[in-house]
Amino acid sequence: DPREARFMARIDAEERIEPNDFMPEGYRKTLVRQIAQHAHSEIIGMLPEGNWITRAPSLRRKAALLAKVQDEGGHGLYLYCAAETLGKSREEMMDELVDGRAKYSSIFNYPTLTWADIGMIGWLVDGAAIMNQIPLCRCSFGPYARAMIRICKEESFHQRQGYEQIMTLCAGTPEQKELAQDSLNRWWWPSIMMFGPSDGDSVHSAKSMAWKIKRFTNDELRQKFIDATVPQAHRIGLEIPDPDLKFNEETGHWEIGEIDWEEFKRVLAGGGPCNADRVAARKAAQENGAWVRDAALAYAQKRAARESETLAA
Amino acid sequence: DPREARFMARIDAEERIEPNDFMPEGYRKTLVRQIAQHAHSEIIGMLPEGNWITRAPSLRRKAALLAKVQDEGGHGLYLYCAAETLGKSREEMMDELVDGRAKYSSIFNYPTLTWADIGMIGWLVDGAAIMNQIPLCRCSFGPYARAMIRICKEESFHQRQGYEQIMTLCAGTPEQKELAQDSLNRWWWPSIMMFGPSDGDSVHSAKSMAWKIKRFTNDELRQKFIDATVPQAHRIGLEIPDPDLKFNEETGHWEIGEIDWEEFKRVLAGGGPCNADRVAARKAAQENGAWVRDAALAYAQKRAARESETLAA
Amino acid sequence: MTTLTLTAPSPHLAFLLRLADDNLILGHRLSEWTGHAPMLEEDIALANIALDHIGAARSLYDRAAELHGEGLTEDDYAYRRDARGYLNCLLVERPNGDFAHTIVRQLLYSAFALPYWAVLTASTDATIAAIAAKSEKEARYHVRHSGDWFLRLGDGTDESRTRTEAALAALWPYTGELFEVDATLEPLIAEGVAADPRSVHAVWQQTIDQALAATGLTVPEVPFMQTGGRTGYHTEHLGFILADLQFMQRAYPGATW
Amino acid sequence: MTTLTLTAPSPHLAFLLRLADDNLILGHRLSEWTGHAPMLEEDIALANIALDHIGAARSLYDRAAELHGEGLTEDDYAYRRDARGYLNCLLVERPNGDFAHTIVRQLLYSAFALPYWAVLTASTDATIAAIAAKSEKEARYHVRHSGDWFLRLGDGTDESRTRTEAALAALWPYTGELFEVDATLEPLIAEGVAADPRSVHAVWQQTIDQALAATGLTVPEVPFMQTGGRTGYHTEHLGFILADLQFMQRAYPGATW
Repeated sequence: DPREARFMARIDAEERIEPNDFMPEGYRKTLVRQIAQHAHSEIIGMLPEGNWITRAPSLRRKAALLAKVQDEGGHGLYLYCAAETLGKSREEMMDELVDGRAKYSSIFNYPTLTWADIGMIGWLVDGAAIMNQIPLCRCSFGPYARAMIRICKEESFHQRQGYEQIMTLCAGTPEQKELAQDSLNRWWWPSIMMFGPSDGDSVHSAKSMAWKIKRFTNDELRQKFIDATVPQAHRIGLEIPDPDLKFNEETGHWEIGEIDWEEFKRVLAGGGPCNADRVAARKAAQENGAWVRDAALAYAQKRAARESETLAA
Repeated sequence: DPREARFMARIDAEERIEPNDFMPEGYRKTLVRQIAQHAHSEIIGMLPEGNWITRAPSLRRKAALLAKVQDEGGHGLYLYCAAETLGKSREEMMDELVDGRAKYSSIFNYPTLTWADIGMIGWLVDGAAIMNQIPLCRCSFGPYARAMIRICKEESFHQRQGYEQIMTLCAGTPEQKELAQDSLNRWWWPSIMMFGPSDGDSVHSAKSMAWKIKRFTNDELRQKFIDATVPQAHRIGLEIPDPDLKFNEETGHWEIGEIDWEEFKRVLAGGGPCNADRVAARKAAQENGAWVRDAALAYAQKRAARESETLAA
Repeated sequence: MTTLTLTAPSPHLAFLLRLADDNLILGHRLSEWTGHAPMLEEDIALANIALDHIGAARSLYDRAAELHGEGLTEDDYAYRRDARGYLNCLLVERPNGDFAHTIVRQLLYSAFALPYWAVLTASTDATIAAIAAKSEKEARYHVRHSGDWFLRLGDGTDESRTRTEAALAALWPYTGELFEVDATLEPLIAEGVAADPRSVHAVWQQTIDQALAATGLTVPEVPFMQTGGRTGYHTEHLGFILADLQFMQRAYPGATW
Repeated sequence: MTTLTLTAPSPHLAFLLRLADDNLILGHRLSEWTGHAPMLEEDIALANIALDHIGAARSLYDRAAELHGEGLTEDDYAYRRDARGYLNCLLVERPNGDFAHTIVRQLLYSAFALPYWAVLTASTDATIAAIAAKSEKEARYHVRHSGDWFLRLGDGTDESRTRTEAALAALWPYTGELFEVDATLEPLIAEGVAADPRSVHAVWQQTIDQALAATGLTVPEVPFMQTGGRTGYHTEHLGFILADLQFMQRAYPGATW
């Protein structure tokens, strides 16, 4: 197919593909799946953090958390829009999310049990997300790349804010320090797993790299994250919950112990602590909000009908 | 009507009227109304106290409060049964309660804003209720009188328990003492109003006295309550929120200031702080529980049908 | 660090707390929607409005702390007062209910707040005047947002209309309190620190009447208005709000977050 | 009086707290129904069962305090630990949901508790043995009550059956944890202080199978069991329970009620 060849030539030349351009069906499908998953992750990601909005320990932190969760809603919105340019409606994507067909980042299937988890999500989860997302700013698909530029800016603010919150805990009372360490113990490994399976086991990687949707392998990104994060933990006196962690002087990298891939698979397959609660919460929002969306639609239709009557008169 | 004459002769002779005995329609109606109102008051009364079950300040108090509210449910049950002996079904009474046709004691339209209100309800509200209810143990209608004997025993325990809770607050920290005084300030006048309008303005009183449903007038009972309660307040260092309160050495009674009958009428007419919330809570319980009652009925019918099949086989 | 009891706060302090508590509690209620709204746009919009309210509350608490002395901070007011010490009007603590309840509550409150902030821009307390100037702009958006939704719901489907009507009937009794003047407010109005809420009643009524007229709904018949919040006499809902709101500060007193 | 953190509690203490926390939290959940149940008889019955659970929790906390020394009381355990210090199984903290959820949760737990209390009557800790003897009798009623309702709901209307099935599916993943044995429990089982929960699994299964068989419902297919409560790794629901439960002790620390 000459069109495919031209498409690949454009990719190789680092040109951006736009919605109305020709693209192979596989490219479109891969992108829709990835962008929708990414959007879903933002939406589901509102829940564990939203869980502490009403209980934030100071007004300053409450406002910051609310603003952060709001930003996530905004990211979800851009991303759904980007996916819609590829011909899939938001409603369809939402349906797939609540009936369990669509995936989202497994990290959000862990519960926020203490206030420290809010800082920890900012520091680790947003930190890991950024590692994934910065290269996506150069993604070959235009709308996705542009959404990513805006998102990355905000995520990086969230990440710094999260680290600052954990720093505050570490500089606080012994109880606060304990909250921080306990939270790191619970979130460290799930964050490491956010980068997905090792390169050898990754299903979609090779194609995505060729299409310049992806720029780095899972393991490369994971290592970047570890190298950035371990020194941050040490700086504020936190211990990484990994007895095998060691610094390799030769490579200049931190090397971690064995990842529990069984846990990864279990959470991905629906067996995480919060999978059921997360989907149930979104489902309830969808169902309880149906009459509102219906009303908005009915009103818009009535209004349009009235306007055309006026024009006709 | 000779039957009415015989009925009145029995009343005058202090005989008990039983459900299958002849009784004038007015007597039946008065009793059904009064017993149903009384039952509704127990059921609605579960709500303001139930409001603090999950927040009681110690396990001992939590258990005591839960047991108390449970007792109130029990009282409601006896009373609905007593009313049913007069030919009105519980379902009908419940419907009248949730659609606003039936009345219940206005005192439960005030909110429980602090833990002290729980003790205050025990001390004042149950105290006032007992004043009303002790004479009802000698009510001319047998099932009501018998229900009252059991209820009075429990109410009197609740009243002592409530006073003891307030005593504990008064012997506690300055904040606790303040909670107690604040609560008394809010509940004193509503408790005084529990005895209903002054004798001159009371609609049903004369007939009820003749039928020996009532034994004392509203004002007589109110005075008994005041005389019992004022010294109890003083004993634990609480001030009655009535600048006109004074002891009359001649009569040996405590005399109170003007009762705000406008407030009484407003709350009775639905304008109290919690009327709408109380009825809404009961309505929600009725509606949300409908499928459960339907299931129980369907199961009972299936089971009966199976048994008769077995018998037939 | 225990519960903060303000015995006879000065009228100026009480006025600041009334305004601040209105904003904090309404912001708190709105924030409960985050992640659960009927559509993503509303997750964002309601969070946005919540942030405006919480922001106004913070500035007002700050001013209260400054006036109060004793080294208190905004968090002392929010996290250490029990329900009886909160001075918000009852309207803002009513539960979110369905989306219609939330929208109607917001319209009823914001239609009052917008003109009230406007007159407060002339407060002799320069800090209040400055907060009012900022909040007035925000309130304009709040009125537009809730007014637009009021129209959609009131003139949408049969169901949305029924729900909107029910919300109006349930919340209307809490509107009287917005315009009450008591002994706390009187001297402040005279001094020009506070504004007389009755002076904005006509504007409020006009906003509401216009919204109603556009949908064909009418002012519900409500024989009694509720009151009490301004003196700490609340509904039973506030206590549960505070149990969540204050948990961390209560469980870990004296810590900095 | 701040948050109580138990660093490495002894196995004996941890075991007492696990049992006590199960009972407190389940009692708390049941108590939420009071005044809101589907019929008056159930307001009374659920309050009754809640009282049994809270009573058992109090006796167990008492024993914990005795063992712990340091002058602690039952209330210190209930009111001063944060969520990470609570050791109840996840099943009991699941929300009440509809009545079917509450009944299924109760049946799943009580069908375990009944035989487990029975073997604990032989505990070498005489206080545990005494509590177990009393609680066993109570649990017999709990199994009967929830079993009867399970039958009515499972074999009642289409709606009640659907709801019962949904409740079973939602709660089944939390049953695995009831039978877990870990390093805390092992030495205590050896000493005879605790009993091995696995030893009552067959009886539990039989109770559930009988209940299911009577309704024609089946064990839901659940690929994964949940765990965590015994080491303080809870669901997000517990924190909200504690915010209410602990409000008064947190807001007025050190007071006697």
